[in-house]
Amino acid sequence: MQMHPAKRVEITIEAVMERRLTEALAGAGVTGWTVLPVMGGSGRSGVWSREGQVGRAGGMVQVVCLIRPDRLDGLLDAAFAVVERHIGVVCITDCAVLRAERF
Amino acid sequence: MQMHPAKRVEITIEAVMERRLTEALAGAGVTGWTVLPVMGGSGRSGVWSREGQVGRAGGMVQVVCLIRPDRLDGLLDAAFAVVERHIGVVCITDCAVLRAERF
Amino acid sequence: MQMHPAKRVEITIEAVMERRLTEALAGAGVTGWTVLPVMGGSGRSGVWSREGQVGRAGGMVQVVCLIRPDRLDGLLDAAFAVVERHIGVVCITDCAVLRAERF
Amino acid sequence: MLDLAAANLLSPMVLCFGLGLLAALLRSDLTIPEAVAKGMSIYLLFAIGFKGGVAVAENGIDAGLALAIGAGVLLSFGLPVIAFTLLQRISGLSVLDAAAVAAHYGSISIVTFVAATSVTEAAGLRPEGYMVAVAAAMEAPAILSALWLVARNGQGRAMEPDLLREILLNGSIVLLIGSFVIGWITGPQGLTEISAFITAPFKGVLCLFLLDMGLVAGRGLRANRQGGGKVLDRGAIAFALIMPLIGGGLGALAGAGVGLSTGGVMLMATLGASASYIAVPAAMRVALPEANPSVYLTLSLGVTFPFNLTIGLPAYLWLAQTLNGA
Amino acid sequence: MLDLAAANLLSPMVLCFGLGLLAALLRSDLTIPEAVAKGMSIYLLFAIGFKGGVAVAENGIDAGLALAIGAGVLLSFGLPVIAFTLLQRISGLSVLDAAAVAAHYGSISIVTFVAATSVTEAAGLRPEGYMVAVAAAMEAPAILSALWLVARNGQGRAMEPDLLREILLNGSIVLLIGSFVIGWITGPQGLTEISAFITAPFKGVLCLFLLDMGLVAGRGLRANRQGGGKVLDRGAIAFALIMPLIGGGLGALAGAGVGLSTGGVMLMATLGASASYIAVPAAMRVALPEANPSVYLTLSLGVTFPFNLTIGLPAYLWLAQTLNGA
Amino acid sequence: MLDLAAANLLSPMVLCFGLGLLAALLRSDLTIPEAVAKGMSIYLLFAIGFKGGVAVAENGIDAGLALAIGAGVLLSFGLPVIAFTLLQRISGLSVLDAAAVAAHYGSISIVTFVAATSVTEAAGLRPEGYMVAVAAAMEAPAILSALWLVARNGQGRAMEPDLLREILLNGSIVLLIGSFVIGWITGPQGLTEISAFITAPFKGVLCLFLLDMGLVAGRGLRANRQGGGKVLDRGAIAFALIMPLIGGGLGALAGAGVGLSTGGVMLMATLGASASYIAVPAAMRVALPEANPSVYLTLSLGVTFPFNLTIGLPAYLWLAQTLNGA
Ligand SMILES: Nc1ncnc2c1ncn2[C@@H]1O[C@H](COP(=O)(O)O)[C@@H](O)[C@H]1O
Ligand SMILES: Nc1ncnc2c1ncn2[C@@H]1O[C@H](COP(=O)(O)O)[C@@H](O)[C@H]1O
Ligand SMILES: Nc1ncnc2c1ncn2[C@@H]1O[C@H](COP(=O)(O)O)[C@@H](O)[C@H]1O
Ligand code: NA
Ligand code: NA
Ligand code: NA
Repeated sequence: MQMHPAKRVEITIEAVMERRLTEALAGAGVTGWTVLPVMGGSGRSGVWSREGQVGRAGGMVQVVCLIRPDRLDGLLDAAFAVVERHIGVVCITDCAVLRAERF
Repeated sequence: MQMHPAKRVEITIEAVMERRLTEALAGAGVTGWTVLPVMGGSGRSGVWSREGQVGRAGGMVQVVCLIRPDRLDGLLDAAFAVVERHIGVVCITDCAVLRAERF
Repeated sequence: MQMHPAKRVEITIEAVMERRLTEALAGAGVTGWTVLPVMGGSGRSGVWSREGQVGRAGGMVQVVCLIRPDRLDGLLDAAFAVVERHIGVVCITDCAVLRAERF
Repeated sequence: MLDLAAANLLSPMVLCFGLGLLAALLRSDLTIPEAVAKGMSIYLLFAIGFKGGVAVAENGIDAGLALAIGAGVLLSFGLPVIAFTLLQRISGLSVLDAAAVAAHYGSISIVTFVAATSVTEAAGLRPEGYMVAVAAAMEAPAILSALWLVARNGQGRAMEPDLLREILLNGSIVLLIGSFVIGWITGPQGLTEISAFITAPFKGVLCLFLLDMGLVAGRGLRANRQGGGKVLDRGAIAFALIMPLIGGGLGALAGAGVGLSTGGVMLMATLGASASYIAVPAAMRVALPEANPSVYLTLSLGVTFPFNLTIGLPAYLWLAQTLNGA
Repeated sequence: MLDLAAANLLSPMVLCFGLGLLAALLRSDLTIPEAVAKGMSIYLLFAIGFKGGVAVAENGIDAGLALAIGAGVLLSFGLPVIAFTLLQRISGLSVLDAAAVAAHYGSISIVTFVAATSVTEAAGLRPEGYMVAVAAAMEAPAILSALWLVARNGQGRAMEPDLLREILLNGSIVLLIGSFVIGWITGPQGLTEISAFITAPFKGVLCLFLLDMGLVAGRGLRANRQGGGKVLDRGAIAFALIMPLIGGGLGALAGAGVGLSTGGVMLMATLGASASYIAVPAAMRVALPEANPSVYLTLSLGVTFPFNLTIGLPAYLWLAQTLNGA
Repeated sequence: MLDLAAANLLSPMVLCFGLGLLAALLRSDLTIPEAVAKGMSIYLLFAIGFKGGVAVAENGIDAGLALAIGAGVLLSFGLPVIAFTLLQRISGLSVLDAAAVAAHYGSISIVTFVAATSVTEAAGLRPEGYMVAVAAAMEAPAILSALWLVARNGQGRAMEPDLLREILLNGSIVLLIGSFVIGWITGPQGLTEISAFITAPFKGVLCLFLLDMGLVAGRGLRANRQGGGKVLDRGAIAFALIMPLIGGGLGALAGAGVGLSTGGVMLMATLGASASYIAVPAAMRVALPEANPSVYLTLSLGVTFPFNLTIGLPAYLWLAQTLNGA
């Protein structure tokens, strides 16, 4: 099966920032992403969990983008502008995708 | 700790297709997978979110399979037959696993 | 944008073991992780799904840790001690992160 | 009829739907959690099925049941053909999209049915209890009909055998028929036991549920508008306003034809007029994945559902009263 | 007794369970969202605990409470030993699996208890309000007993200190005891304030909850069948039908022995007869991860729960009436 | 007043909150699913808004509404300035943290308001129905006030235009105002239709909701303690006990000043005294992400909310009765 190199960018961010992030992505020409729910986590700002919703207004989400390698920088610049002042993490992995015409 | 090379295949697909996909995987001899819920996303067919459940009957899910590298092709063939006509994306990453006897 | 090499460790484990796992991680000096909900899956112990909650008391979760490469072994040792007797899988991927000071 | 319509427009039910619609169009972050919405719909289906069964236990069963189911099934098979033909004439939809839309209009919307029950009760009517069985029977045939339309237009493919089982045993059909049978078996005594749960709070739950429907419909309309509005041409929108009147009219005639009471005729009209927005979309995603969900969901949920809820229901009631000379 | 059994089989409660079972076995996609099911179980625990507390506030407390709790704890410690011995004789289960199953049967199923309350009330009995405290007290001892059985059979390991706290403070125990105490403190006046919430809709919620139990049990049975059915031998299934009768008999004797009313004896029998399917499985996953969950869940939820709900409850009621000469 | 306080402390509402708190502090795994908690809060908002609207429909509207809203908005703008000044004096919080906390205390907690309604009703008072509109109007101004405080202290930044829309149209404001308007339109007749849903079970739902609040507050306190307890100094905690009295006092004066009834004054005091824990935290995460959420959530939810629920509410009732000479 024909595979195409791509990048998988996983951005863990507060739920209140989700719309702002995806709007920034769209603004940078990124049109594909998937949002996963997050149940809890831990980081420099402490431990939290969705059920004891204190510490993260409305919890966090994970936004996953698969993207052509040459478009990575644009995506990261756009994402970083939103994430910068906020808590959360960004993780980039090399991957391969099927159906390259979609990315 | 002893690590073994493997592949991580992440298939984002409509929830109505989940059973069909996992049955195809099982048919191809793949016995291990994990299904993650998806809250929303964007792609060529537009933006959707689980709460405004219009646009994706019942939403989407992510099926993650860890598999021995030599079994990847069988998995992709089986998955592709199901995914082909449907919306969604497939992402393959190199990874390492503990406890290789499980894969 | 400046990226830093890191490891992404994804541990799929029974929900009843989540607290034990994260306590072990914290004990090993790992302070950052994200917990994702899992809807269902399949493995050597059979197929299960969150809605037909038979077979997995309370279901499973996925704990994702991003970590500096040199700290991977400590993390895996700590995680393995908890996971060992239990069902579940551990998957390690090379990745890159922004804002290295967080890891 | 204008009185009816005005009273309906100012009922808590319709106002709640309107609130949801408005909130979504204003981009408020008001949302009802998916699990809660699903819980409410389970409650509504269970309650309406159970009460239908109890009504049958009380009044006994007659040939009307079989006739009404027969008429409903025929409607469900037939309406998609009318819908498809109409769409081919007045809209620019492709064959696949038109067939998918047609499937929705042949099938039924159970929430519209529930709202209609509530309207008949407010009007002092007592529709036949077995109308919930008719509703369940009308869900699936339209899907087969639409697939046949696709095949006839040269784009068919083998229908997956599993899909038919999935459609016939989809959750809402099973719950509706199951609770209908339970209500029938336990009868008025069973109702006494649980009526504080299924009767008293019913209308309030329906209001909250319609609030959610409004939110969902509003978000759908907004997404559609953002998409440049090009997905739907005027013809398609006209269809979504005309087709319920056709379906409602044929439903009313069928209901009167098989001798239903005025309440029953009104419900039959509603079944004919309403368009599915849960069962059929799911089936379409499996059977006709290339058909565009925005098209059929916007028409069914964004146009026809609000139309039926606000203007349609009083119109069907008036029609039923007129036909039955009541 | 046959009348009782027949009436019970045709109650909305049992029929709803049956509907769930059937839907799952037919592979319908009917599901109740996890959050809704958990919400309903919180509601049921809260309501039953609160009402138990109010009953104690009304009738005062006597030596019966301490005696009943003592008897319950003894049962919970003792039943696993009987269960384990029986399993070793009639089934091919390994030591670990047998011990894990034994833990379930020494502990209790709170839903079975709730259903039993509903049966006692229908029979016009007024069981002691403190039976909910007895139920809470019986959840945990069986787990310790089972771990001791494992240790005695040479497969023991140190019990994690945290596990004991987790078991004793698990959500359902805390909620049951907590609402019991709140009901006790606020008494009948507190009940007046919230009875429209916890009394009137109770039975209806129980019906929907049992629908979900049926779905879950049915899916478990199906998964088990798919797995080749080899997981469970006939001996194990026979155990799941015999053990509730043993536990129910001993429970009834213990209840009568400590002087409970007929309703109380019936509930005590139910506690003895029922098998845990939430608290104990979770504890087993932590303490005995090698034990196979399919085994204990299928027996407890797939066999014993339906048995108790349909045949067991009327039998225990009859037993209680016979023992108490009522 | 001591009687009032004692009765309040032993109400099911407060005891349920206490149970949740205790369960969380004991690290029980008792949790209420997020979706269910959100569902309950939607129910409470809908019910209270609707009933407020019906009350206005019954009693007509007068200048009081505009005056009360005006007074509320002024309070919401003004209280953050007092809170900020106080915090700067008695606590070691940074400017950003102090401003974020101040925003919470200028705004309101709708659950405290709901609990207060329940207390006024128990006291036989009938507060003005439009107090729910006042509550909604008081949510947002405090946020602007706090952002202005930040700017004045040299740490300001441009306020995102979208944020204002988000705040003004946040789900709870829209639902509260929306259901208020619906209740107003449909009036007593609408209430009759759905009162079995929104009136009868109201208090029971509030109890379960407060159980969840207790759980959440308790977990927050525990997390705070684990974090070494260093996040909050004594001054900050003293603030969280003094500020509600200041806000409550000013609220009561404002309420009496604009001529509200005793019940209305009590509710106005509660609005002044209570601190937001949903809308404002969300806005702060967007506008002042560097402010520490543990600080404002612990103070608002962990200290002020329990204080108001237990001691504050009876105190504000007493104050209202004293001021209005009732
Ligand atoms: N090293 C990490 N690995 C995975 N997730 C992390 C990590 N650090 C932070 N997170 C996630 O990001 C959230 C905020 O982290 P922080 O900004 O460090 O407080 C945490 O609650 C986690 O969900
Ligand atoms: N580039 C991408 N990265 C991540 N997820 C994607 C991407 N493209 C599509 N998806 C997911 O797949 C769904 C369907 O995409 P599509 O088939 O392009 O409409 C979207 O709603 C997303 O959840
Ligand atoms: N190869 C795999 N790929 C992804 N997830 C797996 C795999 N094997 C097991 N799992 C997950 O781990 C759970 C327990 O697996 P097991 O221990 O094999 O029974 C499964 O239910 C899956 O959620
Ligand atoms: Na129709
Ligand atoms: Na037992
Ligand atoms: Na305030």
